[in-house]
Amino acid sequence: MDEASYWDIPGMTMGVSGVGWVGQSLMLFGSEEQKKKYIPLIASGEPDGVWCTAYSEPNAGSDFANIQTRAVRTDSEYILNGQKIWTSCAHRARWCWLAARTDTNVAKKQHGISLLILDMKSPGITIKPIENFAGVHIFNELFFDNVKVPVANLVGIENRGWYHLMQSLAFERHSMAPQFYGGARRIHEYLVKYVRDNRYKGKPMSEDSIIRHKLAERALELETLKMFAYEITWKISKGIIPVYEAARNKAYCDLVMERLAITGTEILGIYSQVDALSKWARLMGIITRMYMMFPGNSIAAGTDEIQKNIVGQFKLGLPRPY
Amino acid sequence: MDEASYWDIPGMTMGVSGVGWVGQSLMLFGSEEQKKKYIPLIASGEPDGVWCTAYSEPNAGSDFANIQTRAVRTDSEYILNGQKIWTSCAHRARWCWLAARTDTNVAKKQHGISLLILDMKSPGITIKPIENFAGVHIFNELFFDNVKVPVANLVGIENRGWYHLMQSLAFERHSMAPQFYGGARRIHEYLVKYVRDNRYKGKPMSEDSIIRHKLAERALELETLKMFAYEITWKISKGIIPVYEAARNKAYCDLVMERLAITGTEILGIYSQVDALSKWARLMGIITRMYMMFPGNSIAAGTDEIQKNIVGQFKLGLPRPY
Amino acid sequence: MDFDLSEQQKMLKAMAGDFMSRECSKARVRQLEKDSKGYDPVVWDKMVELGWQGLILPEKYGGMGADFLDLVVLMEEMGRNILPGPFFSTIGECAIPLMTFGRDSQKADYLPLIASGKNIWSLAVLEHSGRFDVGEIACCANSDGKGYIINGEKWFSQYAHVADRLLVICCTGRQGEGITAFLIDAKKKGIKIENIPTVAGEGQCRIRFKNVRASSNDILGKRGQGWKVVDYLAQRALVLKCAEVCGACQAVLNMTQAYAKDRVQFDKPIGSFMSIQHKLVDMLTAVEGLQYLVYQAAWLISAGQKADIAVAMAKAKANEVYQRVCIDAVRIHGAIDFTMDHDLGWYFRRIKDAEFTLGDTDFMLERIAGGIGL
Amino acid sequence: MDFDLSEQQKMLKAMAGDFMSRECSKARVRQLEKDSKGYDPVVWDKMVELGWQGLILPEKYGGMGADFLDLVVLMEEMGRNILPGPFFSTIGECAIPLMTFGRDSQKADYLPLIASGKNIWSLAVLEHSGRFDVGEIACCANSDGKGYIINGEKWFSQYAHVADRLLVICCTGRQGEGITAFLIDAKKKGIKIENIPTVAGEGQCRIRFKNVRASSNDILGKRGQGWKVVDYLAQRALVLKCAEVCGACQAVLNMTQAYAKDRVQFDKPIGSFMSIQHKLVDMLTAVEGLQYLVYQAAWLISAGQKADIAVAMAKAKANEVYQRVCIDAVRIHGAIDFTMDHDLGWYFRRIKDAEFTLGDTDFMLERIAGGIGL
Repeated sequence: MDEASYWDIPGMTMGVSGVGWVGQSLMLFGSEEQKKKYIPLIASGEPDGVWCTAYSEPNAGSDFANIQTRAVRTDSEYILNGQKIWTSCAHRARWCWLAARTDTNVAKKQHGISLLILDMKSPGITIKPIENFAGVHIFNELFFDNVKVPVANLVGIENRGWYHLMQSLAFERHSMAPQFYGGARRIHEYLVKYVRDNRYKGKPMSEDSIIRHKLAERALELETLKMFAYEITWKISKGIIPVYEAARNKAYCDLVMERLAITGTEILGIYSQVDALSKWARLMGIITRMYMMFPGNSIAAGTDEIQKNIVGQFKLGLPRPY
Repeated sequence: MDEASYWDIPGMTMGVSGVGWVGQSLMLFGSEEQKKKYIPLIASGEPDGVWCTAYSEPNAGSDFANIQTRAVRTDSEYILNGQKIWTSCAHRARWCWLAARTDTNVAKKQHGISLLILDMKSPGITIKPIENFAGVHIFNELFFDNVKVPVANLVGIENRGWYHLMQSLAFERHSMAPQFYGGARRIHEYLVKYVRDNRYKGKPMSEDSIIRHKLAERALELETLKMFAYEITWKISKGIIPVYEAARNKAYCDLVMERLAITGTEILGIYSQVDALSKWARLMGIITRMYMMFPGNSIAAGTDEIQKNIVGQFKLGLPRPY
Repeated sequence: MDFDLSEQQKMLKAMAGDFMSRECSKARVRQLEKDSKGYDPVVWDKMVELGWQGLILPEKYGGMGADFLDLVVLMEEMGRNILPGPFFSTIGECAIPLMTFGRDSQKADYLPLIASGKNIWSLAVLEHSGRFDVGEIACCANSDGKGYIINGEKWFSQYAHVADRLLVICCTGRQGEGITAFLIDAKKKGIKIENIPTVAGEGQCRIRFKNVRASSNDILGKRGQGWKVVDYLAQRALVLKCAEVCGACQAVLNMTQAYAKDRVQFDKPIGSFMSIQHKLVDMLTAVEGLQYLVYQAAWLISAGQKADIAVAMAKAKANEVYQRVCIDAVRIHGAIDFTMDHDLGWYFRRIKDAEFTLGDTDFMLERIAGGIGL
Repeated sequence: MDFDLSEQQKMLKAMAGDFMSRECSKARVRQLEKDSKGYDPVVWDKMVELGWQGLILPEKYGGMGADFLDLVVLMEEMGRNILPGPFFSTIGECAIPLMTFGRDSQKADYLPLIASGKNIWSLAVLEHSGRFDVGEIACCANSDGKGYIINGEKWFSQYAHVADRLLVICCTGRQGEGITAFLIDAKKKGIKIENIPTVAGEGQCRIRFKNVRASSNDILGKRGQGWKVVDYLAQRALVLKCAEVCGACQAVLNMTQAYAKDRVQFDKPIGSFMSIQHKLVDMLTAVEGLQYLVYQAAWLISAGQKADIAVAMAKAKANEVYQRVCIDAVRIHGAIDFTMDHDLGWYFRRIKDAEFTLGDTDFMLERIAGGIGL
């Protein structure tokens, strides 16, 4: 993941669902048929192995258990109605990893949620693109109008989807630090090269001690992120189940990305606001794009507040703060 | 206040109770006798005009309404029992501005509190000094064992002390920004002089761009603090009652002091940890003392959290967050 | 210094707020971002009717003779609503130095056309490096006895593509030396202007000069004293830019505050979570601090006092606060903001343009350092 | 690199924790802060029984031949409990370079005395400026044919007042040049040692040398190569100092976490207020990050790999984290901490000593900048 992001393999940062968590989740709680059908496709890297993930809804963001999309079971299928939002890459995906409500008559809203595999070619799905404010299309709204999902596409146990989701989200979060680290390291290297190649006030920018220290601080943060990423990998390899580490890493990634994006724009100066696709864009527009994206990226997969609540409760043993 | 702190008039930062809020509060809700007796003493600057203020108790810090010190009324006096903590300057004060509980049978804990003037020469008062971790004695614990307070020393209305206290606290907070600003400005000027007078790597430290920028940033923060301080003064002079401004200023003061203290130690280097009274202390130990004191100072008169809650509720109209 | 606006300023502020919410909807701003002109001539003409282009110009040249502080109040409102267009470049960057350094004939020629909205101006100072520094000026004006011949490039000139006139900063000696300011007809032979696409689409341009002729009558101020002109205009234009940023920050704070009250998660408005509430309080403190620093700088300029350090402080603060407030606003909004359509994006996209206008934070900190005796 | 301790290291850690909580109560630390020696000879001797002074010394010199990583684990525990004394200066700053640069005769003379706890050492490198930089070395050792004569001053040498031997860094050429390391008997004629009172009372000293004689046998390593010795010892001593800081930070975090669970305000434990909880989470993230960077640097050194950048990163991080964690801890504790008696003060008072040991943050950032190709 680290290396793939460093080399910016297309789709790594967007369509990661399949490799990142669907495959791992299916291995853990998918049926034998599901494993046989989907895992080889994911591993192949074919278009038929591309997944999107649909959790968020307009009223279920951080308060994720509040999802309202309904899947009503008939004999052989679920009838799906409702709306999802912020679904990355839905316009490219063949399959969708979807959380829906299969029971409304429940004591706690965490109950009655199921995890379904949705064929994106099913009739009744409308995909509406959302452009972010840098003008880039990654996210989508999804509308379901009586979409049929075979019962065989239920993953795990009906109405117990919440617990499967928590595991799946953990896989998602575990993959985040190595991936961010790889991408950020490359951007950092570009910036180092940039300040060596560009001059200001008659000397290379790399001799300016303010710039030197900023880039040194960013390097230090990247190194810390690397250690966090490796720690999780190491723990998983030892059979230790990470509890709070992914949430910690997610919040730390946000910090690293914010600072790197800001330092990048400060180094590029006024060129940092030149359109990323313009012939005059510097460093291929990568800094401009990063700056426009980082605050939004930090919200994908849970806000900072949510991550810190997880760490506070599960690692520090503090009471729930909300 | 600004100028008095700048020139470090002895006692300004410790025994400010009298000038800072007792006088102003007495003018607003003291009896005629109280005004005649105490205000001239405060104005004179005599030792008999020195006040301390006793609000905090071991279980009533931020949750200030939780005070337990009891004042039971007899015909002509209150009998005082209980304990106060963090009382600045109690060992020097002639009078104490004290909050005590006069009624325990109340619906809300804000009710049943009264404001009393305590003669520090009364029998039954024990003062126990608290040394802070820089070894400086400013704070005290106070113990009351059947201390008698004449009923004439009640300030304002019995059991309605909470409302008087809120006003008094506002005066305290209003005086804070000008006072901190003055002191911090002087320290900043010392640091500017220090980096001009000291050399490192063969040139004056003042030519190091990292140091230049740090001191420029501190100057910018001080200027912002100055505007905040003047704004409150201006509002009061126009008859506008500040609502959230003092709380905002208090929180901002903390930030300014923290950064200035840190920058100061970074400039002094290893000398910043030399004992402030040692012959080798630089800048008269002022930076060392400031560094040892600032985190504790930031707690006096309400933690950052409390200040921000006040601003959030009274200025931004947000719901109470606790 | 007074901490309040005059009655007249309050009226101007209310009127401006009204006008902009009526004439300059976000849908319209969005169109303009993609528009080749980058501004709305109809709105521009309506502003003329309100007297805004001439607000601080002397009455004898068709202006209203108002105070610099009034213009600051107006810019703050423009920033609050985002009004794309050449107002800042025309008035802030060009009319102001014209008023001070222009000869009577220059003022008579140009100021009435500005006041009546007929002429748009653009300041051409930055070059390929994009850095605001006298040492970067390589665009040269060589004297050939009969006049000057200008050759070189200027970058990031705002609204040059729709400008009638340019204020061009050239060197008449070696690079960075003998700086002279020229008033040049933007349609002159040898001038080529191209749009530089930016994230906010604010009409930044590259201008190329190839053997463009100018006469000594076209010089603003004195030959070799051009950087004085730049320094003078920069101080005033920076205060106006800061006021614009200040308005923008207030708008961002207000919409985030409203959102935090409305948005419910875990059965509570998110504004009741302490960390969110405190973030909003930090935003408020930052924005109020910025506002006072901007007003202080404006007031010093208006009173004719030394203002360079106060201006540098206001700009350094504006750079920091604008970015911080926008980032935190996006975070508090959660994913909602993350679209072209949401208002927050308008403000976010303009951070870096404002930050690098007439000097970045390091430039300002250096100036402050000088000002405190370092 | 492994993210876990070996079984042996876990045992050492547990034993050290036990020992320190038994032998080194906070009341005792408080006495020692005011004690003229600044350490407890009884505890020092008990440490000898546990083999700590000789932990990483070779067995042939009376040591235990353990790995550098083991020493790192031990230092972390010492930092957690605060153990004032000359362990760091003796082992970290002096024994380590002796092991590497010492001739056999020097090792045979000095290492057994260190392992047995009989000799205390102090590094004398800083001078009046207090800056860790080769250019600051002005204390000179002039050769007169028969040997060397040392004149000059050294500042902030830890525990020099109780030391038997000094490792003195002198210049044998002009200031900052021809640096040579000497092993000097601390009781020698011409040496005057005074205590520098500090906020943590950690036995920092000023040493004055007046015509102190040394022979070429007293040189550690080669003449003129003394800064190599300093650089070598600095890398290792820095890792040990960072480990000590890391232990201290964990202790501060733990006591603050416990306090936030216990302390009730507004009828709730304060740890349930989101802003306090998140501050604690930030502290945790900072401390865990520090720990991994320290272990990485230790591991690289232990594996004989290039470690200078990793060490600089660990130290820069330690400086930042120690200060941040302590400040936030004080704030969360509220006024409670604000006393000489409270444990938090022990850690707070030591921040700046650690920060300026063998290079401040700017020094480390410069080294990192060099390491990333700037």
